[in-house]
Amino acid sequence: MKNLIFLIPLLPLIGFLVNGLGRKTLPKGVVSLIGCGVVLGSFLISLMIFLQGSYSATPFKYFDFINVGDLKIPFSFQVDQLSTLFILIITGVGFLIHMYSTAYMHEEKREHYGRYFAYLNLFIFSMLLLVMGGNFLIMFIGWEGVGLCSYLLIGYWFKHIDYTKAAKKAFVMNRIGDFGFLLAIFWIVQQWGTLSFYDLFNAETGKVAIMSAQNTTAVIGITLLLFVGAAGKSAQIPLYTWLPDAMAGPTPVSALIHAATMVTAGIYMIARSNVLYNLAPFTLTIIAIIGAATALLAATIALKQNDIKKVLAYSTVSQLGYMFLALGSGAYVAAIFHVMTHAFFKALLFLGSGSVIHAMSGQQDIRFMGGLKSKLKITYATFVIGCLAIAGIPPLSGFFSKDAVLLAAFEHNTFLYIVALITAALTAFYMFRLLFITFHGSFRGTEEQKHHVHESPAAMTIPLIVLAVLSIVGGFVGVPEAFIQGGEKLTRFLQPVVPAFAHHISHSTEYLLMLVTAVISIIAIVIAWMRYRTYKEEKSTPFGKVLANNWYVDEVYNSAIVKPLNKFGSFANTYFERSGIDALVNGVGRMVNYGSRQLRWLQSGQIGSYILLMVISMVLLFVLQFFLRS
Amino acid sequence: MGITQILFWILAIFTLFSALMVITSKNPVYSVLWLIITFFTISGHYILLNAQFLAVVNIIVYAGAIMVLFLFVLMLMNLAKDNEPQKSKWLKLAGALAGGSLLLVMVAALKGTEQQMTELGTGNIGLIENLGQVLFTQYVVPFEISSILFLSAMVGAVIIGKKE
Amino acid sequence: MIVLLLLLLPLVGGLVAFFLKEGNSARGWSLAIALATLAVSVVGIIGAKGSENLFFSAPWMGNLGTRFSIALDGMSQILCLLMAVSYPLIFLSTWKSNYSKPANFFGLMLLAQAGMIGVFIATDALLFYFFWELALIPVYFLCSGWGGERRIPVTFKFFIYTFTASLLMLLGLLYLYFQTPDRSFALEAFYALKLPNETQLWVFWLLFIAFAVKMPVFPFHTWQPDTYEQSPTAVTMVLSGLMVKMGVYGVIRWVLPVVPVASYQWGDVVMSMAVIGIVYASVLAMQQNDLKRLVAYSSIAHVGLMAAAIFAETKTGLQGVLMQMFNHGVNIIGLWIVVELIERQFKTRKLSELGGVAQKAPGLTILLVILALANVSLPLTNSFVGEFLMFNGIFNSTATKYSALFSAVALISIILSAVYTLGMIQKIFYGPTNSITENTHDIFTNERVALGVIVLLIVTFGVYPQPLLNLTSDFVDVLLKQASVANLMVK
Amino acid sequence: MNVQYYIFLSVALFVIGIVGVLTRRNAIIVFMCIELMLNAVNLLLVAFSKMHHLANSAKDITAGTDGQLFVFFIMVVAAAEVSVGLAIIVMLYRNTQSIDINFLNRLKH
Amino acid sequence: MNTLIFTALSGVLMMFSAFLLKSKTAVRLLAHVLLAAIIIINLLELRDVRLLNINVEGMMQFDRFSLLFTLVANVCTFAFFALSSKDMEKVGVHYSDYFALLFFILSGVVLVASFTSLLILFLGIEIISIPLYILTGSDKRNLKSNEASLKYFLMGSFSTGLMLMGIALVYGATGTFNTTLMTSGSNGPSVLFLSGLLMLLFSMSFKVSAAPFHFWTPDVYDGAPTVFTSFMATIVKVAGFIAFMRLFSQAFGDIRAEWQLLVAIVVALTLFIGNITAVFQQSVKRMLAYSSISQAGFMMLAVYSVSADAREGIILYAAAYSLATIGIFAVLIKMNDYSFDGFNGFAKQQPLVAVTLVIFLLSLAGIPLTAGFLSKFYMLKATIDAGSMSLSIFAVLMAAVSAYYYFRLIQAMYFKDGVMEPIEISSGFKYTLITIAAITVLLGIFPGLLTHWLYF
Repeated sequence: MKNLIFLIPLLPLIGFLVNGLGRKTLPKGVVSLIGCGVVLGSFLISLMIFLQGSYSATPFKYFDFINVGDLKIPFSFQVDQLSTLFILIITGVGFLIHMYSTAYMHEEKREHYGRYFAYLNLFIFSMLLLVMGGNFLIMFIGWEGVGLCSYLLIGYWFKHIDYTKAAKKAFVMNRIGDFGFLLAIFWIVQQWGTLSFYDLFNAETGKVAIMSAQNTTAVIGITLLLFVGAAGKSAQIPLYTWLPDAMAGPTPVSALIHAATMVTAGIYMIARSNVLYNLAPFTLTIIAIIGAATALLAATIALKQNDIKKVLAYSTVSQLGYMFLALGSGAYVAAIFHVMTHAFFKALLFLGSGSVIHAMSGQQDIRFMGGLKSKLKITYATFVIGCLAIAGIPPLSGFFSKDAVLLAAFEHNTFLYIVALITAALTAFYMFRLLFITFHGSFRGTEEQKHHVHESPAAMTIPLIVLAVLSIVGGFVGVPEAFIQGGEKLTRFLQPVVPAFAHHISHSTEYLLMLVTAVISIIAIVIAWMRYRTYKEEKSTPFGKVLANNWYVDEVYNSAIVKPLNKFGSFANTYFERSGIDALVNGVGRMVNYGSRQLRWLQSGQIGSYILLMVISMVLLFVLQFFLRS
Repeated sequence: MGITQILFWILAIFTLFSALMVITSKNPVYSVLWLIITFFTISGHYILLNAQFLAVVNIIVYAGAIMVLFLFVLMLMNLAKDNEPQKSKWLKLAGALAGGSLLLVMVAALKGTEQQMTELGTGNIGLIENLGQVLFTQYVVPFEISSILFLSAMVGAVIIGKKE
Repeated sequence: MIVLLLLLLPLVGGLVAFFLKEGNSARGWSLAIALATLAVSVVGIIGAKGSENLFFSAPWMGNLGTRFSIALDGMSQILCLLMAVSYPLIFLSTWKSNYSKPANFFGLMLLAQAGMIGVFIATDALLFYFFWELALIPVYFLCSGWGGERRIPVTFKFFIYTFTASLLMLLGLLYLYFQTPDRSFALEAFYALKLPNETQLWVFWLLFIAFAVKMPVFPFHTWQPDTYEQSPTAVTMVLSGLMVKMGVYGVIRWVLPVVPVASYQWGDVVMSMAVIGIVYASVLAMQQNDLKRLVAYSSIAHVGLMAAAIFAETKTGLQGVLMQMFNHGVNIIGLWIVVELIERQFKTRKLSELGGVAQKAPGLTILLVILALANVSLPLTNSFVGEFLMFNGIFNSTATKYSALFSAVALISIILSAVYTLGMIQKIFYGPTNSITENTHDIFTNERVALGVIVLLIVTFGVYPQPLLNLTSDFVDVLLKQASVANLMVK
Repeated sequence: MNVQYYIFLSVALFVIGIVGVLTRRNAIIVFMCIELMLNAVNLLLVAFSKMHHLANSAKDITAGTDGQLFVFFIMVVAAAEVSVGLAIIVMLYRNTQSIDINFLNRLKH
Repeated sequence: MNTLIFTALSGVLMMFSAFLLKSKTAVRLLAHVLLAAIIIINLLELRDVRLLNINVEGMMQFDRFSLLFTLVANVCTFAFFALSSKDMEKVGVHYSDYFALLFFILSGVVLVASFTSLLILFLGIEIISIPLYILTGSDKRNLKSNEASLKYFLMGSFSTGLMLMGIALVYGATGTFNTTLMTSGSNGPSVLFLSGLLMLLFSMSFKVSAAPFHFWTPDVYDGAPTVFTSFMATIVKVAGFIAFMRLFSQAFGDIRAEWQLLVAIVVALTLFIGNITAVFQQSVKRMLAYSSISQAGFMMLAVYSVSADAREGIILYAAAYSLATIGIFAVLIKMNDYSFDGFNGFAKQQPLVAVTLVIFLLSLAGIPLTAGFLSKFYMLKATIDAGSMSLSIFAVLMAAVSAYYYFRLIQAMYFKDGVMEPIEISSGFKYTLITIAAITVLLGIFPGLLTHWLYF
């Protein structure tokens, strides 16, 4: 068992090493075989574990990672229901995307192809570390690891300097989050002397679990700092701006990292430490607010985007906001549920868009697409499913997860619920806007694009289909009790790790809420249908302009943080360093030189003056000796 | 106020006066002459302190030999004129002031010695035989050593003086 | 005996090297000596645990109360290991760069090594001072003999600066010597001292200044970037990778345990200096266009962290420092190797003039990226462990009231370091090639080997740091017991 | 009579010598002033020797002799010095036709 | 005593050697032989083997300290002969007489190193000074030499006047010239005694060129023929210090508190003026003159803190400083251009000599592993022991300044590239230099080699 678990992250690591070292020599076929094979392998293993249902609350310790004094941090994995779920998502979706990539990236030069898959495997490895880690430090290792991989993959086409800039931005933003995460870790060490989830959170002996005091400074501080980390990783206000830029990477990467898996790490982390968060209602409130705000903001921005991937990116941010709203409302399961469904349909949408871009030979601007539904049948069909799912149309997966979130929000705070509801409407609207502009109407691309347009190869369509199916059925694991006896399978599944959300409203209200959601979404879709059935140039309103430039947030950051920092830096470099400190140091030397030049005049060469000086000093010394000394 | 005391005062006044003349008189030759007079008065003091031998030696060596040597040199350079270049009076003033203050300080310091001061005695240790006794018994080593001094001075004079 | 051998090998080897006529023989000889030293030190650390081999003591200098006594304890071991590992790497990586008068060059290099090893193993104050200067002089000659065009004034400033400081240190040691009951310079005698607090308060600075300049801590750092910029890269490696450690070592060995109360009292001052320095240096690093200066400033930032962690006086912190001394040495040497490569190929260090190297030299790129990741202390690289421990030590320090503040401010550096390090990579390697970089060739075998070894070390100790930590664990316990006097008194 | 007078007298002479050294430019005169200083010292020594003789003649009949002998040695040395000094001055005069010490400023700073 | 006699006799011998020996080589050889003999005799005397005994009536005391110092002085002189005696020929025609004078000076050195009577001190100092006046002026055609000699003479005899005044006052206070018998009265030292002490302090400071009585030094050292400057700046100067120490430890040791402040002031001034002024010099010769002042400041620390350490230290210092300075001067004499730039590219032309020069300079700068460091170290040790941390800190800072100008020369030799016209250097010269350098390093590691003679 122990070694089997160890195999899960080990396989992708091997894949990384093999592909990385052999990227020049191995033929593409082998590379893709290894790249996909290892992921499939770990998927199967995790599936086996899942089916056996053999979880262990206590972590498996492999070796002492850090063992200094009373700070003992083993290198340990913890595979319980929560992590298993994530492992399945990561390896499963990951495998599909690997497979997709083999076709999507086939034009790449051999060594770059190898490099790509190496990175991808490395990412899977780090992500698995993140979710399997038995303590905060191992989690942090994976945490930074995925950050690194996203950096590498965003900057994969390093010839384009802008892409590498976007990559750098992503890494730095993540680093800001990690800043908080690390501080939280140190604080935890200070408070409880251990980082192991088990020692902290298990119900019987967990140092945190047995605490009763709520809202103590330490707890609030730690939870907030952890949330800073989560916000960085999961692109929440104020640290979300890197995610849209991250679309510079290849589309499968966006699908895997920036939609399905990495960005949900924050949710995982908070869910993982729910025991801690339950002690800090204050923090939860803040999380809820920020989540809702992010959801709304991103949704508004998504309304006016014309880059197909940008739209999806912002919708991702918005959906992540949803998840945090759920967390903030204390509905951890709902959040995880939404992570899962979102992983399906957002991956689907991204891959779909990838297929479109592939067909349009690199064109990403939807204004130059249109009328593709006849040409790309499968893509179109799956894309529609994805849109319906994300719009929350019953009975697709999105409906159930989103509903769970809204329900929690409603019970937690009505205002937040309304915000979420508006967001839902906006989501439905911009998604279908995207759909109609892209696939309906008439073709607006260039001629040779027109000829070139074709359905993608099987390697790309199969994942689409699989994901489409998942997007449809994925929601059934969380069908609420209200519908069928013995629903809420997910909740029960996660029970040992994540407490269920205590509903205290009648089923009737629950039905009502669902109805409202569904109706609103449908209305939004209809509006979109009327507006974008046939493409016409959007007239730009000033407000629209603001949205199109995503509220000028980047500009604000730039002039509020980056510029001043550089100003200060260049000032320090040119003035403070040179003519400040260094001048002081050199000043001493200059002083000596100056003194030397002055003292030389004593040496006038005149015997008279010499003797005069001697006599004077004699007099002075006499006076000192006889009249000044006590 | 015994006779010695009166003589002392007279001699002292003479000494100081002539010494001052040494440093003030424009013409170098005059200064030499004044210096000789000073030496004579000092010899007078020696006699008062009945150090007769030293008195004689002083006159022979200093007034006789050394000063004559000085005189010769001066004549040889025929500097016997009044228009010898003078230091700027500021420098002179400064020198005088420095010296004066030194005098002031030393006197001020030394007059504190009054209480433990003893009277001068008489006695004939100044006579040549007594001095000779000690000189050639206890002080024979320094005496010999001074011969080294003379040798080196001689060699030096030769090195410097001899024309090449 | 082994410890003596460790000292004599480079010393004798260096002296011999002066008499080797032509370049390659000098190169080969010094590389051989370096490898031999490596072998000896490995034996000394693994082979001879606690045996008599690790101590040597003999009388010298008659009645001065000093003995020629040297010893290898945990800290010395890890530092000697660093010395021994670095030198072969340095020689290997600079194999292709041909220096005028190679015999003198390599002779001086080895002498410097001897001096530094001496510093790390001396357990007698006067002996320590001897080696301290002995290490300085060869480096001075190396810098101003083989450096850039502004080398003479720059190196001279460096020399005078450090020399002055070290003289003050000498006075401090001398003063302590007079406080010892039996007038001795022995380390134990110093540790046995129980000085009155007010004395400690000023003696502390006499000692500390020298080390502060060497490290360098914030206000005393201005000599460093210029010197690094001007000296030949091989020497820069010695300066930044190894010589810097002399300062850190000095504080741990000769300040913290000797004047504990003062170290406790001044802890806040020093830590704030260090912490300010960390942020300051990082911000300046972001501004640099010259590759060498950039690395120099980043090094200042890293060392500042060590200084802060020392005065946190926690076990984790100190173990982190000791480990980080090793890691930082290895990593920064790696960085300098890359700088050397770039400078030799493109004849420029200006970031603005470079770009697109990655397309031409993927091997170099990958290696540098790994080094850079170590420089931003990414997990699973060696420096992550060290810095994690140090930050943790600072945060959980009981020696200062402002531990949380200090660690938070210091932690900003992980953001800034990401900014400038990735910026550097981006400017050098990414984007399109230009006239300078278009016909780049990838790295040669010797450099590949050197960097490969370094990367291996980085990853190994990043994944499994425990060996290094075990090496110094006992030492730190002893040290803390010695310094713990401070913790009894209230601030 | 009191030795104090002699102390003051010789100190006065000594200082006069110093002042002479300070105020004159002619090397020979300066040298003469130095001789004056030496004589002041001699005078003082003799005075002291008498004083000590009176103080100690009881136990040692030759007490105080050493002072006078010292004077003797001073004269010896002075003579030697004069011979050398004048030689130097003459040499300088040969080369520069002047013995004005104000012109001795080739060496400075 | 034996040493003294033989030194004086060999002086006389050299005087007449001019008539006996025609060739200068023979004269030089004779000088070397005589000096060697003196050294041997000195050694014997140090090991208490006396060829003849003379009753000095307690006016001198040939203890280990004095004898060891005499030995050091003689050995240094030997090094000086070996390196520079050939260059004396250039100075003037009276080759043998120079040697004679040097020997006379040496006998003077013996006197001041072993006096117990102020009379001997006085005679010794005069025996040292008068020949020096002459040697300074020995380059008769050279106006600078003349000027230096007259300056030295006038100011020297002025300081002699001061010293005599001091002696007289001290005599007045104590009634004796014997330094060992001097005891300040029951109720503290009398004013007479103190003012005498001050006068002596001034004049001795003058002899060792300590500020503010140092003014003659740069001019005289600069003007004198370089050969003799080398001798003056080393052996004579340290002899002055031995005299200084002897006087103040024997006669005034028990009232240290009275004068330590003044000495401290003098030390500080000397260090300050010497070092700071040296920084700006452009001529190496003049720089060395100032450096000799600054080194004097350090040696004064021994006077400040009269103690066993100080005695060991001053001996070591004498050796270290003299050897190093003699070595540098010996090379300087060979140079045609005394300015710093004159040394540009020296290392390329004379690598071996350059290395020895570096060692000497490091020793002067007080870098470890050279005798210079240890001697400075002893001084600081003694000072801190005497309880003046501040003074030692000041001294140390000044030492750092001194490194500045010493290293300027190193830079010129090694790092500045210029074309200097070749200078001829015999292999014998080289080997002597190397030997001296070796001794410098050896003493830097095992000072016991020298200091233990004080005790066993």
